[in-house]
Amino acid sequence: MWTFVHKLGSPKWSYAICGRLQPFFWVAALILLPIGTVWSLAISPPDYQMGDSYRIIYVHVPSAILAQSVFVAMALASAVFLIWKIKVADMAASVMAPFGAAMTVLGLFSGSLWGVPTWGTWWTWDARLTSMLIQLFLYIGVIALRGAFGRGDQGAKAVAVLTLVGVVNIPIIKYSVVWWNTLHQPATFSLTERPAMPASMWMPLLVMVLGFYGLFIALTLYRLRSELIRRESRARWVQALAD
Amino acid sequence: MSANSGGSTILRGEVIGLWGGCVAQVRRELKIARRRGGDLVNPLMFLALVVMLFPLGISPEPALLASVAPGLLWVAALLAMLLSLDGLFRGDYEDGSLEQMLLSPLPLPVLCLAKVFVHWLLTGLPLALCAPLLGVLLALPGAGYLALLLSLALGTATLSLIGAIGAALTVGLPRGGVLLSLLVLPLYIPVLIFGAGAVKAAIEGGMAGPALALLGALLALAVAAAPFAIAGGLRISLNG
Amino acid sequence: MAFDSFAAFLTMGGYAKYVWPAWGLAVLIIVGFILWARFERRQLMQALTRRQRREARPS
Amino acid sequence: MAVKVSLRANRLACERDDRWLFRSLDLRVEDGHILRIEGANGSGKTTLLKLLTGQLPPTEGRIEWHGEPLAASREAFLSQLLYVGHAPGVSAALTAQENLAWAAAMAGVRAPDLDLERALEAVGLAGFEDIPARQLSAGQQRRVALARLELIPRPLWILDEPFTAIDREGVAWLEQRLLAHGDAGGAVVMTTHHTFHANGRVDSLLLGEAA
Repeated sequence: MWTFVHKLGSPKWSYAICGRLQPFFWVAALILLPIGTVWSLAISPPDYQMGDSYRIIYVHVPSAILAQSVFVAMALASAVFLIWKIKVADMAASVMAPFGAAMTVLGLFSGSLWGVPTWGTWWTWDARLTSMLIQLFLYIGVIALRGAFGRGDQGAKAVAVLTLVGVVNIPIIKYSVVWWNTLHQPATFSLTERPAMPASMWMPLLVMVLGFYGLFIALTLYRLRSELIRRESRARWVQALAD
Repeated sequence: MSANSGGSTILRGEVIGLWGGCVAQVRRELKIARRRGGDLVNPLMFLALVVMLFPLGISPEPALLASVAPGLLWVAALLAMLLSLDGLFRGDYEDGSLEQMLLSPLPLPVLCLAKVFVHWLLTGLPLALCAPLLGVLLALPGAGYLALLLSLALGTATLSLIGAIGAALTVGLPRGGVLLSLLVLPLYIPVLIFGAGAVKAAIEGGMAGPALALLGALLALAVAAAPFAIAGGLRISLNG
Repeated sequence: MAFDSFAAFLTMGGYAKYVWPAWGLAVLIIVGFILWARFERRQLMQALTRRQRREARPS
Repeated sequence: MAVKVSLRANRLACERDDRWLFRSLDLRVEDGHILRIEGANGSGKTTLLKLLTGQLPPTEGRIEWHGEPLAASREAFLSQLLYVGHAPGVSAALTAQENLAWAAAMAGVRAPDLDLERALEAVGLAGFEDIPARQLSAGQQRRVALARLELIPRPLWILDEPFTAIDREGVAWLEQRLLAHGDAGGAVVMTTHHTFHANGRVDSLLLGEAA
């Protein structure tokens, strides 16, 4: 077990493993995302209440889910890095952050667009949008802290601690925002907390969510390999790649 | 210099233990704060100035001010706390005292807790005591004063603890101040929500109890977990 | 099929100006990230080969 | 008499920011040893001290304190260690005596006022007890830090550049003090470019030959 963990931690091995896993996730993403797109935009029936505007949820929900999952994945990688001192875990966390931030922006943007026909306003302090906005600032904080330290072991550890502090706080923030929301505007009509969807609506949603996950993993593996090349550029196996 | 060539030291090495170490730490922080003076007054001045700006910027109408007063006082107090954080570890980092703390046989998280306690005592508690006075300027309804005092006293302690994590992580950075706000403010949101919520609930004739209890729960969690994160942050900032 | 014609598909039941920008940004982000990742890799490999050539030739 | 100091490093290697500072370094510090670590700037002297004080885990190899891994015997180790770093650890707002009292408390030992005064007297700061450190010169601040050597009983001293900023008289005193500590059965590890008069008494370790 021990040797396995460290073998996984070795850059050369990680590079090879990422290379081997990568195609599966690219294929999954590139099949699922087009199918999901066509299905959700053109095939699934319009909502009886919201008409075709509800088709935004096929972007909003996957990005919202990813926005949270990516942070949790970053926190897991940070914990692995701090506990076992495996540098590849830190590289993975660093590579995930921009994608997570982009997903949060997409979630905010699509939620805001959906708000116009539904609430008649671009922005509403609904619990989900508010906590997503806070989530965006958590991502920005993590990215900014890494930028301030530059590349190096010290910055990596600092970012890992911040990520873990952040992930502990996310449920508390969520709970407090929901508490605040019910205090100020009871029973808003939320984009996702809706009565059960028919299968014709949630099936494409599932496909989209899986497609986003596939894309996230594929991109992470791809960029992790780039990061490995960058940090190990003096190693012999990297030199051999360039030939 | 006299030559103590025997190679022996003056003390026999009577151990003072953890409590003695904490007392020494608290006394040191109090002395430093007293000599510097400004640290105690500046957050209060900031709070008073910010509170003064709002009637000028919004409207002096009492009804309007009263409705925004709880949130306003809380936001201003939170920013005052944030401003005071930047220097929390900076002096000790620069003069090498932090290094001595790290190499003490006493547990670092406890020493950090003692330091943060003094920060709260000299920043959070005075803010909580002065906020009711400023509440008068904002026409805060009478039912809100006690809740304001209690929520600030409880909440600022949590703010000190969370903020110290950010201060510990950024103490080695040349311009850590702005970054510190970016890291810490999102984490402050629950405290703000429950703190302002408690005052609002008290004013609207409801119970401030639940919100205060939640603030207490946050504080308990922060006291239990934050010292370890602060200690970890300091170790990273000093040793890489 | 939820729509009778391609034109109906484009108007999205009157919600075109909300649905399409949301999807547009999604596509932009996905394509953008893929292109960025590839660009980043190409830059890295170029820097690597350039350095190898530099160090291979003793100056 | 029981052995007081036994610090061993086996095949120590340290990598910082993807660069090897040193590899397979062996080191032994025991009672009576005075070890001087030399090396060019950036050769990893301070980092080696951080490894030896348990502040940083080594990338490879192990450090043992009385046969136990350093990480496992942290508290026992730190209660035998006196460390004076590059920065003196003297707060400008506190007086010389207050600084020393706090340092003793951080070391976990009780220090009555009379003993603090005696320690300050020993480093030539008699009469400066109540002067805030900000009014002391850099050399005097340094002496306040070095007064810890007089005050706090610890067998192992680890000192980062102890000879900086002190005058010739102070250097002579410190040299005597270090040798006396070694003769009394203590051990000293320090980074310095200073050459001792009694050079045969001091072991040297040169870092950064490989680089």
